[in-house]
Amino acid sequence: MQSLLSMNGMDKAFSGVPALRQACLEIAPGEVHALIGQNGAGKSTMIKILTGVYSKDSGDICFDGQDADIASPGQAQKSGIATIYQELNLVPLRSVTENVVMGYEPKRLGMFVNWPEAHRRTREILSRFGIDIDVKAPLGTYSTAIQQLVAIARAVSLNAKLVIMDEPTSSLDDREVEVLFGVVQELKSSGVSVLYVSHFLDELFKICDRVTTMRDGQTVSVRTITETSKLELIADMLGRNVEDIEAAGMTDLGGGEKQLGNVLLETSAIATDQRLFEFNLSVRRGEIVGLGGLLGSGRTEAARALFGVDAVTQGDIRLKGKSWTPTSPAGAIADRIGMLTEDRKAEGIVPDMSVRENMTLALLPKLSRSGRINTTREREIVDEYIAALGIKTSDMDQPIRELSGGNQQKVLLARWLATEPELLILDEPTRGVDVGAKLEIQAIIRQYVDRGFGVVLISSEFEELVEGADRIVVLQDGYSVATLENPGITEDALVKAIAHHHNEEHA
Amino acid sequence: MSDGSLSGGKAVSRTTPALSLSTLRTHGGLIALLLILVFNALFTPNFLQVQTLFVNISQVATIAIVAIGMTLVIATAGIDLSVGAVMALAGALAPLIFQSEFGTVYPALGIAAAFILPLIAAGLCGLFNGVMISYLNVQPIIATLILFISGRGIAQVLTNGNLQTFSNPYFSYLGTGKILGLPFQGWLALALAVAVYWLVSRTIFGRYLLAVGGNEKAARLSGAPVRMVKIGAYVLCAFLSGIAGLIVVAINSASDAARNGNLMELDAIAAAVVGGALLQGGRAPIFGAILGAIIIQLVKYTLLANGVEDEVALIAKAAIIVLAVYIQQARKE
Amino acid sequence: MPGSEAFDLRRFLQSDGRNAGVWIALVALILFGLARYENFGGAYNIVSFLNYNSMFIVISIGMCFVIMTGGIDLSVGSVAAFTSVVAAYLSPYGIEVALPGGVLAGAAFGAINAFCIIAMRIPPFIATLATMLAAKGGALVISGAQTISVDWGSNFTKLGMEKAFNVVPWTIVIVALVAIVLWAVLEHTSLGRTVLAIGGSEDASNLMGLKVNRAKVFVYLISGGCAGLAGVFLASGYGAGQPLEGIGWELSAIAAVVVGGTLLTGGLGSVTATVAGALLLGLVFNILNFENGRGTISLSAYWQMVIRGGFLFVVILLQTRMTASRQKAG
Amino acid sequence: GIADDLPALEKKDRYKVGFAQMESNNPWRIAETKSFHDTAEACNWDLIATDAAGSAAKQVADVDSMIAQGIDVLFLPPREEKPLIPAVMKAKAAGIPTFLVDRSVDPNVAKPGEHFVAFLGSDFIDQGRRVAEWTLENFQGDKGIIVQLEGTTGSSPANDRKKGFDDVMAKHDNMTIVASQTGDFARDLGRQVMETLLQAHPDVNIVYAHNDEMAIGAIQALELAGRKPGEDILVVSIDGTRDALQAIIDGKMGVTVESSPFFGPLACETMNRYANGEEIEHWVQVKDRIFTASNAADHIDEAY
Ligand SMILES: Nc1ncnc2c1ncn2[C@@H]1O[C@H](COP(=O)(O)OP(=O)(O)OP(=O)(O)O)[C@@H](O)[C@H]1O
Ligand SMILES: Nc1ncnc2c1ncn2[C@@H]1O[C@H](COP(=O)(O)OP(=O)(O)OP(=O)(O)O)[C@@H](O)[C@H]1O
Ligand SMILES: [Mg+2]
Ligand SMILES: [Mg+2]
Repeated sequence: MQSLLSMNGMDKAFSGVPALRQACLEIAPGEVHALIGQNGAGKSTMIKILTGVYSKDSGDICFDGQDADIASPGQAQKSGIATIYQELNLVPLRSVTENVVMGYEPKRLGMFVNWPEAHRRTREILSRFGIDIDVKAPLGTYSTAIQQLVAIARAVSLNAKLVIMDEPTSSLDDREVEVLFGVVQELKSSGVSVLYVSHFLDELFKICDRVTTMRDGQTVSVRTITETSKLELIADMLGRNVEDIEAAGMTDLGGGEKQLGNVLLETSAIATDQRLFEFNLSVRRGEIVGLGGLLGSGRTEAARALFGVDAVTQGDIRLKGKSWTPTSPAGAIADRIGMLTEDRKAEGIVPDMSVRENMTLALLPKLSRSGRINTTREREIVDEYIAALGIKTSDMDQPIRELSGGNQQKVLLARWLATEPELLILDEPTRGVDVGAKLEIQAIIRQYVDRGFGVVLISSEFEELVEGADRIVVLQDGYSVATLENPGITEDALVKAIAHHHNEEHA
Repeated sequence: MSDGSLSGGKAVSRTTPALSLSTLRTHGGLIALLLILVFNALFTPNFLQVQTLFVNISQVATIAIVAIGMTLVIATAGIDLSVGAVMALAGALAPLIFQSEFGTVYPALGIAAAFILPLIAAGLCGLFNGVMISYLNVQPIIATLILFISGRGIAQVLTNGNLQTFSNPYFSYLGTGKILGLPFQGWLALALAVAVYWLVSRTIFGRYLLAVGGNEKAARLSGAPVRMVKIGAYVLCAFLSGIAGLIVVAINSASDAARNGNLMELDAIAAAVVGGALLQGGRAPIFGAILGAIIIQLVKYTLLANGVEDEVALIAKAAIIVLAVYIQQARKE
Repeated sequence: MPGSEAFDLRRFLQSDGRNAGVWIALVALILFGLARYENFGGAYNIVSFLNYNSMFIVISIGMCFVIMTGGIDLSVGSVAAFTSVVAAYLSPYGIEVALPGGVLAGAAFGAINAFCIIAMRIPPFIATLATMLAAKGGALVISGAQTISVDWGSNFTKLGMEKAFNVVPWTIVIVALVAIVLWAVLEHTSLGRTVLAIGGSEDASNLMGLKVNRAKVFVYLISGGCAGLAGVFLASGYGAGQPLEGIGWELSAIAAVVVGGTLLTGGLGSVTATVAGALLLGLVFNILNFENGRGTISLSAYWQMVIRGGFLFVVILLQTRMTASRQKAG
Repeated sequence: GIADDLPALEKKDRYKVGFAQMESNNPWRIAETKSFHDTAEACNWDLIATDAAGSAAKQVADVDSMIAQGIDVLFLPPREEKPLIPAVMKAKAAGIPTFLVDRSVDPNVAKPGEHFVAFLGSDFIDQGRRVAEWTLENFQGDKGIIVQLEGTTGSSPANDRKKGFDDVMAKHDNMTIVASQTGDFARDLGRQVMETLLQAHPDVNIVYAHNDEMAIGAIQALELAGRKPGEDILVVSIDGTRDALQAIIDGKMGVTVESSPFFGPLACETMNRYANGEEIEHWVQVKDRIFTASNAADHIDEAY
């Protein structure tokens, strides 16, 4: 059978540094094809070349039986490729409807947008994802998850021959992921191919037909999913033997029987204006407390309250036994709290600054005396963390925007570790991070608490919470509703805790 | 295609590592400067003279000083339209002070006050801009438009619209003094540039400044005192404008509130941008701004000295600004 | 219930709320004028006020489009001066030629802006700053640094000096038409929506496959064309092409757009509120003139500048207050 | 009697008088406005003064708002010759007698005695001419190398003062204008332009500035460059400001032709004559004096 897409011998270098080296990719019609690889392997680059965001250095692309040299995303859409890019690319100020239909608006008199029809169509598409929202409202008023689903809805609605999803599930919860899989199945059965990029290997086994693995800009394997195992895929990605990996084992980071210290931070029924109504939490030294819940349950809001971003309007916080009110991030940092934010692009990196400058941004007050930065010390610290976290960068003065997503995340983690906070709040620390890096990050977190510090861990991956946290506080609609203790937490238990309270409320 | 480019998105125009990028960019300005110098050496009568250097240094100093401040503001992704008005205000205050009763009775104190108080007033203008922008979230063009419109008016109200002339050798030193045979204000501009460069590259304020311009949210969440940093930038810019205003008054031995600093905002912005500042913030090439100011000054000089009519000079100036920025833009790829 | 609060925020962002301020201020200022000054509401004052401000309204509308894409057009004032000269030269051929001629000349500058910004990738602020200088120089060159008389015999001056059906100035009729057409383009065509999307996020618009460049060319052509139209009004209403006019018009237009609630960063905006903003700022001059006429205080020219700045300050303050309180509610 | 076309002015105790100033960005204009304010009380005026901030269009709008307020008389220094014609016409249509002050409008379209009562003022071309003639008489060397500092590009005083001067100089072979550049009527720019032109044309021996402010700036530039204005370079200009007279007394400047801003008393007198039914000459010419070393000291106290 002739393939829908074939990319061969793709080369691409960014100012001399190769990102792709003779990479190739082949997708059959009606196939769900996965593309995996570590951070920086070149997955997104491959996609961006295909859709005309970047121009290739060399290589052949053949799509739908024709030589394709797509010059722009618009052209890609015209020729039948719909893409959800890794970095959310929507227009938050415009309405949901506009974000879905933009460029394909239904028209009246061949000229004027038929708004009632556009809204109707948008509602209809979104209802396939189980979303029922005011489509006239600006997209930016909704959560990342909704936005992600809107991006997916837009792509699916374009009637493309190939739908590309670059890490679509990174900000979705389990339920939403299930909905997405349903849509993918639907697409597949109507003959549409899907290119699926994800770091969640389990997902692939549920929906994909074949998997292409990339490493260091090269294509290293193409496997049929039914004939392969997770271990094999990991081995491909890391470039090692299956046996070696098995021998090393997957480190279990789950809480052990270790000594917990004093209570570091304690909140009683705090609330903010940002949909946090009653939040109780206590973190002890040496403890990782997870925050569980569905999307929009208020986990990020809770973290923002603790870090002084949103003002606390009710309730008390005690830090190290003393009553404490967070006023600003700067104040929280001074009181030895750190927070890794959820949205790397908008709230994390300063794209034009170097890796070094990004890493030491929160540390500056400690690095400087009477306003002057001690650059020698700065470089030492940066060197140290680049080595410790295995950050892939050509040198510490490279602009951070040139790093792959996972490596950017590590730099940001280093930003906080370097300030040595007593309480570190991590909001989705492993989102968009590959398996290898993920394990490393989790190990770093564990080491960190073992030094007697506390961590609040927010993650949409239940597995990560269940295995990583000593305790999980479950949130729902801005209320903390339950606490689960490790050892003994299972994913099932967590799901039940969330579901239980949901039922209770609706009963 | 040589560039890694697409349909014109920003994403792509930045695909070169910082080091080569910044060196090339500096070279872009230097190449432009070189071209102008060569042209002048060949065609402008008496160009290669010390006096020419002298004239240009004395004329470029005010643009350069204001451009340094403008660069700081632009680094926070802002803009300051009020620099000219602040020059007028500071310039109007100085003679008022040293010609006041107090100033004539205690000349030394009067002179000192005539330097200090106008700069404080200028700083207050910057504070006003900064507070509008960082606390009230007013967009910089609009916030500074307020003083752009009324600042000069305030200066004229203070002087009742009159030209204030004076002869005061101490005060005039600012504009006419020489050190090692070169104009004092040239040295002053250089010293200020070095100081601000140090501030930007070596201090926590500088680092925060660039972070705020590069990604304000991220900067705040990393503990940067965003508001203070922005206010700082506007205060510094206004302070530097105040110095420039005093220089103009000192050279002319007269303060003309209606004219002092007129259209300076355009020259300063052009100098900053020609020097490599990015209007979207995150970069503060101080010496670039000086280079930009020199280029703009030399263009002005060249056109004047060669008898190009004012109207044609305007067109030429436009073309040169576009070209200079384009060279940098092209080199980025 | 969190849902209802979220609803408020959305309503607000949907710009109805944002625009209320300018209308309230406009009505308040008009009522103030009517109550305080004799003849303020007289036909003569209204007609001449509208006629003079037609130029500012039209460039503000053009500016509004550019600003909605996140750009800016500093060249409008000089371009209007340039096209007033062009229109004056064309006036012997009548309004049929001079009007389109002036508008086209303005659009030509818009095309130059678009070329610099899109093809040469020069930031809008700088590109249009350069065209501002070039248009001013150009106006002086083609006019020989003189004002150029229009042909009083042709029908050209009717446009700027006479009234349609003896009621409204023709200029205002044309401005209204332009406003309606551009409003429809903005609100009801994909081109208009693309303009807003670009301002919201240009990268995203590109990746969504929108015709970003086409929309950008469009807004600069519109802005240039509107400035061209203002230049035609100028020549027609004052009987001369004036190469020295238009100084500071760009800032008035930007202020009008912002007072009308449009975000300077783009992505949000309204044609109607921009018109209201332009009227509001124009009204300040008118009121100051009437205030001087009452003879109680005589405001010198520089006091007027201070008062204008102060007024802008107050309007902006009110607007941000309104924004802040609404955002809190959201 | 008064020309039938012109609106009459009835005799009243107090008049509502409009003065539509064009701009206030230089001492001359400010002195002129002040002169009107100072005259108002003595002349029984309720003065409405507006300021057009350099825009001819706004000046017309200002006149409009004055017409709306029902003024009795209009004094108008038209910013531009042609664009202010509508203002003159509208005032006439509203039955308001108009006097043009210090500048006039295009006589081909709007005529004194018909559309407006009269023009009160001096003749810019003549000012330029008189400077040129004085220069020819008093220049010591054999070959005059002239640098001209022009006013605001395109403004009518700049155009006229240039024309008057250039026309005379063109007839004299020993006089060459080597450079003519704008200094925008401002001291600072005058200085900067002079500094530059002095570099390009070091042999210059005559500097003609379109106003005194630029002349003072030029003198500063010359001194900074080590030249001796008044000795090796002759500086001539127009206006008659205090600083210029002082410079003449100090021997740094040769001549300044007066261009008086004090129009208030003349305006009052002319208006009263008109109200009395007198016929007003179409051009109420102001006698511009000429200040040189011989009389500068006598007049410095009355200068502004
Ligand atoms: N715009 C760019 N400029 C410079 N280098 C880039 C750019 N985009 C990507 N790269 C580099 O190309 C390589 C591949 O990046 P790419 O984004 O394709 O990785 P990825 O496989 O999608 O990783 P991730 O899983 O982290 O998203 C990386 O080393 C990255 O640093
Ligand atoms: N289905 C929905 N309809 C409307 N608004 C929603 C919906 N889901 C979430 N939101 C809004 O988004 C806000 C929370 O965003 P967010 O998803 O960041 O919360 P979270 O608990 O931190 O989840 P996560 O960290 O997994 O993203 C909620 O307060 C809610 O107002
Ligand atoms: Mg990627
Ligand atoms: Mg969250």
